[in-house]
Order: sequence, then structure tokens, then C-alpha cells
Amino acid sequence: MAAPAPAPAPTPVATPPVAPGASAEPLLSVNNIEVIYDDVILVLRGVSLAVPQGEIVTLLGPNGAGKSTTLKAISGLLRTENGKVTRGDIRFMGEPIANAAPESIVRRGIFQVMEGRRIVEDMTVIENLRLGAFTRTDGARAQRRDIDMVLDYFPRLRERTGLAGYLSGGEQQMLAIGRAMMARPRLILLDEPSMGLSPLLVKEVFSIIRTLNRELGITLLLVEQNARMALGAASFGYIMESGKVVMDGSAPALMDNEDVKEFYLGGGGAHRRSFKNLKSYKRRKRWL
Amino acid sequence: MASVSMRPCGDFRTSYKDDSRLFDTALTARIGIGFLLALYLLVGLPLAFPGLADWPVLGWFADSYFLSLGIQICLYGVAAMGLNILVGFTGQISLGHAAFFGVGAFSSAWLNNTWGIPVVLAIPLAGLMAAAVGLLFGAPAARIKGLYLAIATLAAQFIIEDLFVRLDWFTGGSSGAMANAPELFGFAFDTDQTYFLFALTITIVLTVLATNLMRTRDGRALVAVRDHYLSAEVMGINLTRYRVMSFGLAAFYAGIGGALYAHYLMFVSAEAFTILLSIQFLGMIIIGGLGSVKGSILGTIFMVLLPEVMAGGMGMLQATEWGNQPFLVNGLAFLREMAIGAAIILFLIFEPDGLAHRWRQIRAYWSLYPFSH
Amino acid sequence: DDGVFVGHLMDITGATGFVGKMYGPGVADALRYINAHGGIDGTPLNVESVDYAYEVPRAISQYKQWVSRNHMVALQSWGTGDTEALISFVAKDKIPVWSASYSGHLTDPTGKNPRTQKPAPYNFFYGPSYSDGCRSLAQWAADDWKAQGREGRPKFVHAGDNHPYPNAPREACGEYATELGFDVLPPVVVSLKPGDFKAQCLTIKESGANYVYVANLGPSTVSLVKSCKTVGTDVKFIANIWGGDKATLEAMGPEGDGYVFVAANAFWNDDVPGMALVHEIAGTNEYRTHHYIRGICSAFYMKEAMEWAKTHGGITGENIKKGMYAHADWVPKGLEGVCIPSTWTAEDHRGTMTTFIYQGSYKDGAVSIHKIAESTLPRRAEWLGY
Amino acid sequence: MNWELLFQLLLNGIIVGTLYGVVAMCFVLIYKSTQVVNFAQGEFLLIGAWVCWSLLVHWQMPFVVGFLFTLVFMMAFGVLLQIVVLRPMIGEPIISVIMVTIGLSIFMRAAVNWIFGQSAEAFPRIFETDVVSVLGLNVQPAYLMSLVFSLFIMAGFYAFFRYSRYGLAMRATAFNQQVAQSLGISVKTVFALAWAISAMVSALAGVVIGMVNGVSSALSFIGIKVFPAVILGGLDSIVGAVVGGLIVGMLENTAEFVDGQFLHWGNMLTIAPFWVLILLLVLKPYGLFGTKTIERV
Amino acid sequence: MSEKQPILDVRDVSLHFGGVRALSNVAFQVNRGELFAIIGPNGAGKTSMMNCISGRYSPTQGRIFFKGQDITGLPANRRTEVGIGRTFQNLALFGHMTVLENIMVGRHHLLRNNFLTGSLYWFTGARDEELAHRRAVEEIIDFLEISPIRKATAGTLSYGLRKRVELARAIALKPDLILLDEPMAGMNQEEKEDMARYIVDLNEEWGMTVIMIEHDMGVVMDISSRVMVLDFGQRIALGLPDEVINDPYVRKAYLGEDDTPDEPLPPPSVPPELAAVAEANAARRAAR
Ligand SMILES: Nc1ncnc2c1ncn2[C@@H]1O[C@H](COP(=O)(O)OP(=O)(O)OP(=O)(O)O)[C@@H](O)[C@H]1O
Ligand SMILES: Nc1ncnc2c1ncn2[C@@H]1O[C@H](COP(=O)(O)OP(=O)(O)OP(=O)(O)O)[C@@H](O)[C@H]1O
Ligand SMILES: [Mg+2]
Ligand SMILES: [Mg+2]
Repeated sequence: MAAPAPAPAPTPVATPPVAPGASAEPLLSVNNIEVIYDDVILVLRGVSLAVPQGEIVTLLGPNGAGKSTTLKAISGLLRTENGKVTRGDIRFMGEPIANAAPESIVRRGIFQVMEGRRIVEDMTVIENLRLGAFTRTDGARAQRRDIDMVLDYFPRLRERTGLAGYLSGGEQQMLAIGRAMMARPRLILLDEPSMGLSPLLVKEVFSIIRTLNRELGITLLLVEQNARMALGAASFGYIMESGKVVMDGSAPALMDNEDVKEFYLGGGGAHRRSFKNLKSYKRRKRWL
Repeated sequence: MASVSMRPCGDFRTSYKDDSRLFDTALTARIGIGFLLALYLLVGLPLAFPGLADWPVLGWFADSYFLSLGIQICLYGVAAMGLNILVGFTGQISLGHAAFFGVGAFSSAWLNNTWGIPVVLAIPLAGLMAAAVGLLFGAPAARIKGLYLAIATLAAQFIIEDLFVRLDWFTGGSSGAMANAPELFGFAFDTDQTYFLFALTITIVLTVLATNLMRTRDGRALVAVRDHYLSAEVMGINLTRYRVMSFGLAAFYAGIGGALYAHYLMFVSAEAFTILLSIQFLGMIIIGGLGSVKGSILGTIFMVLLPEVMAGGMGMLQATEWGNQPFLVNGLAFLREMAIGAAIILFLIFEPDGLAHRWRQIRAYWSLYPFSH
Repeated sequence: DDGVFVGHLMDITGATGFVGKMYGPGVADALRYINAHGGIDGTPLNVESVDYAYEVPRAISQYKQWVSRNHMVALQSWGTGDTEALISFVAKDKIPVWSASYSGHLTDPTGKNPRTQKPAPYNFFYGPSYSDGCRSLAQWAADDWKAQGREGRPKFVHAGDNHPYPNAPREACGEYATELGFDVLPPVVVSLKPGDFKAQCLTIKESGANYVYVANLGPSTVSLVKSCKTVGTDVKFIANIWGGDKATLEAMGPEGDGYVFVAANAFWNDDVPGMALVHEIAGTNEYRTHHYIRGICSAFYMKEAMEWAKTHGGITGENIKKGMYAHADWVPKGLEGVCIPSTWTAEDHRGTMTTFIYQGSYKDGAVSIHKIAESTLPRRAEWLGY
Repeated sequence: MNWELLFQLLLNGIIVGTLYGVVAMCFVLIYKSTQVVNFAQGEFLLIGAWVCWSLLVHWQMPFVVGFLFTLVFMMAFGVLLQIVVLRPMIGEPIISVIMVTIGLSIFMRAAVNWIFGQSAEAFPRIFETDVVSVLGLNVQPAYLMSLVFSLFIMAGFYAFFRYSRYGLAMRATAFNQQVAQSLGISVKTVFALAWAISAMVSALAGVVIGMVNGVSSALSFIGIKVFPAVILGGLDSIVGAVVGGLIVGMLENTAEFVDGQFLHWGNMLTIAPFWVLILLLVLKPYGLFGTKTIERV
Repeated sequence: MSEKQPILDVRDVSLHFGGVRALSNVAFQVNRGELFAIIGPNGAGKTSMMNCISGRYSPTQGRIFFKGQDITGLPANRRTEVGIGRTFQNLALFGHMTVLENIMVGRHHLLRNNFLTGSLYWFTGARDEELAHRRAVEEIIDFLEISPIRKATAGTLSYGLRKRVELARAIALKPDLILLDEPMAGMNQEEKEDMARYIVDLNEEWGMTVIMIEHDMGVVMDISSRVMVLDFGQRIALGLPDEVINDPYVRKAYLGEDDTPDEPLPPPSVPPELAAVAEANAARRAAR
């Protein structure tokens, strides 16, 4: 079973740009950016990546590499954490958006699903979903239809009538993704969507991601720890470490890479290494 | 993994003991202690040899205006430190700190006047009495949280203020109570010079105590309660106990500050401990920096000096030809008030994390210099 | 001659600014006038007037600054809080103070009265103490009751905030009222901040009070009178020295008709010899309230005490204080008929036991004020400092 | 027992309490959208009342016109305030913002006292009669006007938070500004809206109170006086604010009754609400209608 | 095994929130030294179960015994003393404290100084006590390899690092039973391997009994001794990992496995615009 039958796919609100000749330009391009928190802590040191229209691109890397920071730099949310893009530029549909106000970036069609769910706890599921559609202007009826669509994707949420704060971790994750769907953006930045989800739901989420991409034409930049799933869904991947992109390539190429296999996929493809038997602490490879 | 420790390069610690010193480096320790010693000396010298008071620089340290500002900084600073324990460290906003300050002031005067307890003993006892009242009014903190608690403390402020006027036997009712100067071995601290040294000593002791508290078990528990009380509970911390205890501690410090106030002015009246003072205390710690012992003092300095500086500024404005404009002549006093309000606003816009934060940043900058960024 | 320094604390912007901005300029104008006319026999007064916004700490640091920097010899000050806080300091520094805080206990320089907590040897004020002011109103009310030919014991009630200033005369006055044959009802607490006092007025109405002593000042009294009129409370309001003046009556409008208050000097339009000087000091014909004029009196008593000091060993705080004791039934030169003859002695700082009682009336949108009585209380020993 | 007096006092409590409720609603509005406790609320009242007063007295405007002008002015004022002072504080610790409102209140009070003076001024006569009798209690007609207005305002607020997109946005902003921004909500706009509405409605209350008590700097104290009302109702509940206001109004008057008739302790009218406040909070830590914060791990 | 007394004995615990039945009559036992895993779909009640054991919630019905003692009504903060420690699914660090202080809080119940003796630091032995415990804490820090961030403020750490600090804090409690709520969420393969290592070591070398909620079936299969499956608040399976994983209901409801395989991946292709960025990144890497 793939995704539960999605509601008749409505046409995307944010139609991809059709300007001729624009196809050479990726939808989103990040050029050599540097990010500093609190005026002193340098976190990203020259990160470049591109997300073409209509693709799923994934960003992998260990904890603390700066993946979330990269996403926040794109969505402008960095500002709210006292961070700044101090060098390089970020272009969305050819226009610079580095350090722009987050709400204006959302209006342009970039929507970030933040790490750690971040739903509005003292609102109900429906209210959270309505909030997702805040920037939309296509009327209450379209939004109601979309709410139905989201609830079809995540039937569990339908039964949850209390405050969202009382949902279980996984339910909150569903809600966060559903909220992004409500915004109908051009580009969704997904920060670890599979975190805390059961295997079944991880599969569902990834098939939803593919559906979003294929049927609604939404482009995605996906930060994931579940590299197997991520590379399975994406067409291209970047690997970050210590604030730098250390490797990139098409998804199949990355999946074939020995280092990627070792550190992100858990040993050579088919036969998994057992967690139990890693008696000695492993070698560490760093691309520094 | 980025290490975010901000310590000067080349400063390595070889033992945990080194790592837990009061001052970050030997240098800051020397500067800090040296500064305080110099202060004692500079104030003490003209006191011992009155002739020195006429010397150019030493004279400033015998100037009772400066000293009275210093005394105010000490006594409000102690109380602000207490409030910072409650608000900054434990995360419970209090709008009733002035009331506890008042309890300390009245208690100390009462203990001394009615029971003949020497002032130097009455002051710590007053701290304890204030702490008892603090615990009483802090008890609801076991159940009430956040702004609800803040408003409950506002209620405490008004209730205690009302009691000040009501409890004649204790406070002298609406006509207030007299207080005596502290004495030690027959030596009275009744001039600005001596009282400054007296208050300074108490302030230093209480600052050290607070700093120690914050780096040991109970201090950490307070911060834990603020940052994440649910996980604090699972770490074995009794939430109720610490929430209420921080009220007691805050009130203790406030009480000592109030007692110092009483024995400096030698008169205590309920009028002095209004909600406005409570708000000023809050201003001190917010401006100084929440959750910083040092910040409490810095903020107090700011709040005590601000009106004085503004008054000075207005004096200068008055001296210019501009100052003769009729609208200014009448409005000078209002302008000063407005300037105080504006200073607070501007300060917070540009320094929302308080002076202590800026202090740390400057230090980090210099210790990383020339490799900042 | 470099002159001597006089500090002047006033409240323009603070909680009592409503009357502070009438009294303060009276003092300031008078001191300016004195300087312009030769100072203290040639010694100029270096005056600094500071608005301390009724904040005690500010008053203290200002005081300290004046003492240590300017060698202040005398202080003109203002409110209850700062005056009380400075009692010990001024006694130690030997700096006489003329305040506008008229609490009874300030009149006991030696601590004769057992109730006096701490003697206030360097504190002076011009005018009746709050207690004496209230006593004379009680006396007037007793007469008024009789004059109306009404029967039974009249009911007297104190209405004021639960604060040092309004509370100052409460017990003293209540005792005297009882002695005069009043039924003294439990006091009614009315906030110093104006508000809706209908609830209190209903209580007053219910209690059947006849005379309400208004212990607050300014806007609060306006609210009280208006609220009481709204609910239909039929009482006579009698107000202390800060509770009534033209500005207050104007704000009351028609409801202020018949409002009685106590004062300690002649009024701006009164036909008395000294009033010309008052007008000259003000430098204007615009109406000034009696608070302004009382400020002038306060300044002039100080001036003449300084003059005495100058000829008796120099203008020092100690000598000025003695200068205050040099005359009996004393009216500063040029202010005849304005200030009430006063006597201070080393044992008794009650300058005057005489008060004027005024009444406001409202007619066709205009407010006018008339003196309706003059009362002199006996200088009872047990009233000293109480 | 004097039943008639008690009845009159209670009635008075209800009438005064409605006004508390209106001011409390302004509080709640700002709290609900920004988590900020606005200590400058009282100054909004003050400014509103003075502006209206001078329009009527100095500019001789008819009441309705002057009143509308005042509302427009206050709205602009609220927006301006947001742009100049509060916008830079977006994303800063809430407690700093609360302190800013304290700074604002000092600033505004001084400015207003300078411009308008500190004496109490009476509003010109607006209604035909000075007093109207409600069930035997004489009250000023302004109160009846406010009663009507508050009903409208209450309904408006309720609908706003319930149905409007911006109402939802405000709640989200209060929950977490970062989250709100990530949803495309302009925190600035939300702030501007909240402050503008709050300033406007406060002005309305200021005018009514000014008509009853006279306009004076003491109006600003109402800002603190309504705290018990706000908290009794629950910080984030519009309905709670109104109920809280009514309770405080009746409580004050009941206290006055008990005190004036039996206890003679004095000052109960002011103090009793605070005692009740503490007791009630111990029993119901989120007020009567406040939402419990979610405690989950 | 069966003759040993279980360290934890959960007897028919039910937990209701209004209408929501988070747990219904769940019973199980955990033996001393076990590494016990709880799995189940999102919202199944796993975290709720853990909350009941750690004292956050008190069960609506049923009793919980720990080391033979009935702890059902014991306040949460007293449970550290009897030997229960835990980590949280949603991060619950003390954000403004340094990592070191966070872990020191874990020693709370082992320290004896109070605010009085603590204030007098040098004179009451508070310092010696602090230093002694500091040593223990440093050991934990070394064990978990977080010494570089010892002095970092916890709130600024990346997600994965915070999880590790949480584990450190829980270890600092010196519990006999440690409850881990999704310790590996948000980690990549390499980090999961590390974490698995730590958990196995904790269990085998430090001798702690572990109850772990985890969605990564690889980890669960490899390192746990027994697995319990919850669904809709009910225990639907309990047994050795191999048995449980082969339970058809588990396979369907949790793993979602008897379904059609994933849709075929999109054809691997590197869009031209990505090639340019990849080149630039490569050049930068070469330059370093
Ligand atoms: N607000 C902040 N202030 C200071 N430093 C920060 C802040 N946010 C993140 N950092 C630092 O930036 C670095 C990168 O963090 P980031 O959250 O981007 O990592 P990540 O790749 O998303 O890791 P994870 O997989 O664990 O989520 C970390 O070292 C972290 O400590
Ligand atoms: N405090 C509470 N109030 C109301 N409902 C709650 C509360 N805590 C949990 N629930 C509900 O109980 C159910 C179980 O939640 P729980 O957090 O235990 O799930 P979980 O198994 O940990 O799921 P996940 O894997 O998604 O974290 C959920 O439906 C949740 O909405
Ligand atoms: Mg991240
Ligand atoms: Mg869970």
C-alpha cells in the first residue's frame, strides 16, 4: 500500500515559474554562505547547494553539522535565533532572499517544517492546519478541502480533537507535515521528518513526500538522518560536516559510495552490520 | 562539533578545583579583589585622617553625595540580587519585592527598638524575618506559575503594604518607625563614610554567598526548575520546595537590603515600599541581566545613577540659553522623567539581554582578540 | 560675600505634584525676590530648586549632595516621606528645615510628649499642624451645628487614604471631636488617587455622617465630593489644608458649593497690607492659591531667622535655628496680614494655633472663596507633638 | 443587615466592574497575542481621555466627532508605538518587553503630565442629565454608555479570536514567535494590530472613566487596578476578563459593605480583592477561565 | 531468569485522559540487567508507560513495583532515590546551563549540601563534595565523548548532541533502571551505532537495567533482550526480538511490511544546474 488514497489532487496554488530560459537557474540556489550565531559563533563556512524545480534534494550529515542552520538560513528563521548570513547569497527563483524576513520568504513560497515538530500546542489539530494556510488567499472552501486531504493522509489526526500539545510525538510530526501541506508552497524545507515516527509511518511519510513532489509539483529540500529513505526518495544529495559540504552527487552515486555506506547506511547495503557486535569503537572518517 | 567555551586562549586548567574558581582567571581575580581593596582604602583613608578629605581625588571618596549613592547601590543591590535569585535564576517573576524589602526594614528597626537587639545582629535577623514572610507569601508558588504567580506577588505587595500601616505595634503604623545606626564595639557607623564601608562589607559577603550558592547543588536546582521544571522533577528535584525556597532566599536578601536602608535613613515609613519600588527592582535586574549575580549590581548602579545623571543633564540644559525657553523651564522636571523612561526603553532595545551579557561579550571579544569570528 | 546655600526640594512631577506645583514656586519666587532685594543684609542666597518627584531616595541623595558640596545652611523641603527620612540627618548636620509636611510630631523638638518617637529639633513648618488644622475644623463644625440649631450629637468621620499623610491627624482629631460632643464614626478609607468612590459614599450616606473630614488632597477630593453628590450623600465636607483651593473647587464645579477647608494665610484677593508684596513677588496678577502664599511665608520666616543669625554669630544652621526663637507673635516684615503671627520656642515648634476657615461657593459657573471663620485653639501641652 | 445598602453596593459593583472588564480585555488582547503584560495600559487610558477632553474643550467638537477622532488617533498611536518601540523588541525575551512597557509608562505619564498638567479636569457635559437612576442606585449616564459599548467590544473580541485568520495568527504568535514566523505570519503586523486595538479600546474606557471621575494623571493607576480582574478571569480569556472585572467590582463593594457595616478595619475595598485573588489562585492556578499550560514531556 | 525477582513489575496499568485511553491493563516485568525495548505505533502509549514508571503520570488503575517496593504513588522526584532515571522524547535539557551543569543536576540526589552550606562553600565541605562529583561527571562525559562541549550552553547545541547530553544527565543519576525514550531519534547511522554502543555498555558494563523506546527496528533487534509491543494502549506482544518481529500483527500494524514494495525510484539524473554547484563545491574542497 502506498499513500492512502489522496483526495483528488487539486492544482497547486504556487505554479512553477514558466519563464523561458529560466530552466538553467535552479529554483533555489545557495552560494557559498557563511552563518554566524550571536555575532561570534561561526557555524556555516561556505555552503553551496542547489535545488532544481520539481526535484527532491536531500542534505545529510552528522549531528551539529549545520544542516538545520542551512535550512533556517534559507527560510530566514535564522534571524529569530540571533544568527545571520554574513557571506554569500541565497537565491530563490533568481531573487536574493538571504536575511529577508521569514514571513516574506513564506509568501514567496518557501515553507520550512522545523525540526522537533513545533506545532502550536495550545491549539487544536484543525486550528494548526488552518494556521498552515495563513498565507493563502484562496478562500475558506479550498482550505477546508485541503484540511480534509491532510486528514486523509493522516487518519489518526482525525480522531484527535483535543489540544495538539497532548498528541504523541509521532502524531505531532504528522501534524507538522500536514501543516506544510496546507501552505501549498513551491518549496518545502523538511527538517528530519521521519524523526520519532514508527517504521510504518516513515514509509508513509516518504510516500507522501513523493506524492507532494509528483502530484502537487512541490520541490523539496530534505534534511534526514534516515539516509536510506532519503536517498531513496531524492534525486540528488549533499553531505555536510562541520559547516561545510563535503560530498555531493546523485542519489544512486552516493548510495554506492563506500564512506556513505559505512557512515550513513550501516555497512555494505544488503547485509546489515549488527549494532550489538560493534565491540570496539569504530574508525572515524572525517572529510576535513 | 563547535566548542562554545569562551575562555581566553592559553588558559588551561589542570584540576577541577581550578575550574571552579570564583573568578575565571587569575587576572580577573586580582583586578576584582584589588578594586575592592582600593575602595576600602580610598574611603577609609580620609576617614582615618580627615585632613586627606581635602585632597583632590581622595576628596571624592569623602564626598557624602557620592557615598550616599554608593550606599544606595549597596542596599538596593543586595535586594536586587535577591530578586535575581527569584526571577533570574528560578524564573518566578515577583512584583512584590519592595514589600519584603520593607519587612526587613521594619523588622530590623523593631528588633532594635523594642527588644534592644544590637543593630548588627538585628540586620541578619531582619533578613530571616523577611525570609519567613517571603516563604509565607511564596507558598502559593507551589501551585501557581508564570504570570499568574507574578500577579499573586503583586497582591502580596498590596497586602503587605496595607499591613505596614495596620500593624502599629510593629511598624509604628502610618507615622513610621525610627531606627538607630549600627554599632560595633562602641564604634557607630553613623556617617556616610563609615556606613558605606559597613554596607559595602555586607554587600560583598552576600555577593560571595550568592555566587557560591549558584554553583552548588541548590543553586543549580533553582536554575533547573526555571529551565525545565518537568525534567528537573525527574532529576530528583522537589519542585515545591525549591520554588518556595527561592522566595525565602529572595526575601532574605531583600530583608537585609531593607534593614540597611532603615539604619541608614534612621527612619522607616510605609510610603517607601510601594509597587513603584518593586518595579524598579525588576528594572535593575532586567537591565543588569537576569540570572547574573554581577548583573544585579550593574543594573542597580544603572537605576540609581540614571536619575542623578538625568538631573545633572537637565541642570546643564538649564544653564544654556535654550534652557530659558518658557516651555522648557516648566517642563524640565517632566523632561527628566521622560528621559528616564526613554533611557530604559532605549537600553532594552539595544541591550535586551542586560549589562551582564554585554560584559561577557566584551570579555569574549577581548579574550579571542584578534581572532574574533 | 559669596552667599550661603539654601536647598529647595519640591515636587512638580510626582505623586503630590498637584499642590507641589503651587507651593514650590511660592518658595522659589520668594527666595528669588529676597536675593533681588539685597539677600540677607547683603549676603546672597544660593538657591537650588530641585524637583525630586516625591521620591525619598532622590531627596536623600540630593540632600547629601547639598551638604557635602554646597555647605547648605538651610533647607526648604516638601513631603512627609522625605521630611521624616531627613529628621535624623538634619539634626546631626544642624540644618534647619522648613517643610510642607505638617505632621504633629514635627512640632516636638525635645521629645516632651511621650508619644514622640524621636524629637525633631531642626524641623519647622509654617502653619497649623495637620492635627491642629483638623481640630479647628472640628471646633468650627461644632459651632456650625449649634448655629444651625440642630439637635443631638453630630456625626464626624475621617475620610482619607491609609497613608502617613492623611492618617497623621486621625486619632488626635478624633479625640478632640469626641471631646466637643461629636460621635466619631469609623474612618472611611478613600484612595489618594482619584477614582470612583460611590461605594464609600454609600457607606457614608448610610452611616448618617454630618461632617466628613477630607484628609486627602487634590483630584482625590474632587472625586469624593462628586461621587457623593451622585449617590445623594447629604453631608458637609471639611477639608484639611491641602484639600481645598481654587483649583480644586473649580474642578468640583457645582458640587463644590459649600465646601469648607482650613488655611493659614490670607488669600490672593484679600485686602490686607502684605498682599501687595505677595503680588510683587509673584510678578503677575494671575490668581495664585493659598499654597503659593504659604510658600512665601515659609521662605520669609527663614529669611528673617537668617538675618538674626547674621547679627548673632553668622549664618549657620545652628544660629538660624536660634533665630527662629528670637521673636514672638512674629510676622515677617512686609507680609502683615498675610502670614499669621507665629511663635516658635526651643520647646515648642507649633508656630501658630490660629487658623482661617474658608468656604467655597459656586454660582453661574464661577467659583468664589470666602473666609467664614478664624479659630484659635488653646496651646495645650498634651497636644505638643500630637 | 442592611439589605438595601448591600443591593445598591452590588449594583454599583456590577457597573464599575464592567469598566474593569473592558480594560482587562485590552490587557488580555495584548497578552494573548504577544505574551506581554502591558504595564502601560493605564497610560493608554490617560492619553485617550486627555485627547478626547481637549478635542471637546479646546476644539469644541461635538462629543461623537471628538470621540471618533480619539479612537482613530489612538489607533494610529498604537501602530506608531509598535513601529518605534516594540518592533525592535521582536524575538527578545518577553520579560525585557514587559520592562519596556514599564519604561513606556514612565515616559508617557511624564509627557502627558507635561502637556496636560496634573490637575483633574472635568469633562464637559455630554448627557442631558447628571444622574440616572438604575434600580434605585444613582449612577452617571456615562456608565450606561460604557455598558453598551463593552457588550459590543466583548462580542467583537470573541468573534475575532474565534473566527478571524488574524485571531488565530495572534494566538500562534503568542505561543511562539519563531513558529509564527515560519508559518508566514508577520509578527510585526500582529503586534501592530494588537497594540492598535488595545490602545483604541483603552481610550474608550479612559473617556468613560474621565467623564465620571474627571480626567487626571491618576487614570493611569487603573492599569494596575485591573490586574486582579485579569488574573481572576484567566490571563488569556476574553470572557474571563469580563467576568473577572465584574467579580472584582462586586468584591470591592461587598468588602466595603462588610467593612463599613461590621468590621471597621478600613481599606477593605482596596485590599480584599487581592486577598481573594491569592486564595482563588491557590484553588484555581489558572484563574477561572484561563487555559492550563500544557505539561508534557 | 524466571526465578530472579524482577526489578520492575508493572501490574495491569491503565491510564486515561478524559476519553483518551492511553494505556489499558498493561502488565509486564523487567528483570535486573535486562535491556528491554518497547515498540509500537505512534500514539500507542509508549511514552505514557514510561511516564507512569518515572512518576510523571500516576496510573488511573494498576500498580507498579520497583525492586519489590510499590512505587505507584511515589512522587516523581523521589524516584531518583530508589534508582530510576530517564531521558525524554522531546528534548528536556536545562537550556541555559552548560552541559557540565546539566549533568551535575543529575547528581542532585546524591549531593548533600543545601543552600546554606552551599553558600558557605569553602567552610562546609561543599567544595569538596562538588569536586568529588565533578570527577564522576567527567567520567560520564568521557564515556559519551562529549568533552569538547562540556562548557557549551545546552540550548545552543544541535539536536543530536542534546540527546547525548540528556543521556549523560540520566546516567549521572546513577540509576539502577534507566528509561530511554527514543534515544536515537534524529541520528544518522554512525551516531546510532555510537549510541547503541553506549547503551550496550551501560547495560553490560555499568550494570544498569535499560528500558528503551525505539523505532529503529535494527537497533531493537540487535541489542534488546526482550521486546514489548504496544498498540492503542494495549500490550499486543511481548517476547524475544525474533519472536516479536515475526508476529504478523506487528508486521502489519507497526512495520507495515506485508505491503507492496516501495514504488520504483525515479530515474537517477543529475540536472545540469546541480552539476555546476557540485563543481564549485568540489573546487572549494580541493582548495583546502
Ligand atoms: N542559536 C544558536 N546559537 C549558537 N549556536 C548554535 C545555535 N543553533 C545552532 N548552533 C550551533 O550550530 C551548529 C550546527 O547546528 P545545527 O542545528 O545546524 O546542526 P544539525 O546539522 O541540524 O544537527 P542535528 O542533526 O543534530 O540536528 C551546532 O554546533 C550548534 O551548536
Ligand atoms: N497529558 C495528556 N493528555 C491527553 N492526552 C494524552 C496525554 N499524554 C498522552 N496523551 C495521549 O495518549 C496517547 C499516547 O501517547 P504517548 O505519548 O504515550 O504515545 P507514544 O506511544 O509515545 O507515541 P510516539 O511514538 O508518537 O511518541 C496519545 O494519543 C496522546 O494523544
Ligand atoms: Mg538539525
Ligand atoms: Mg512517545
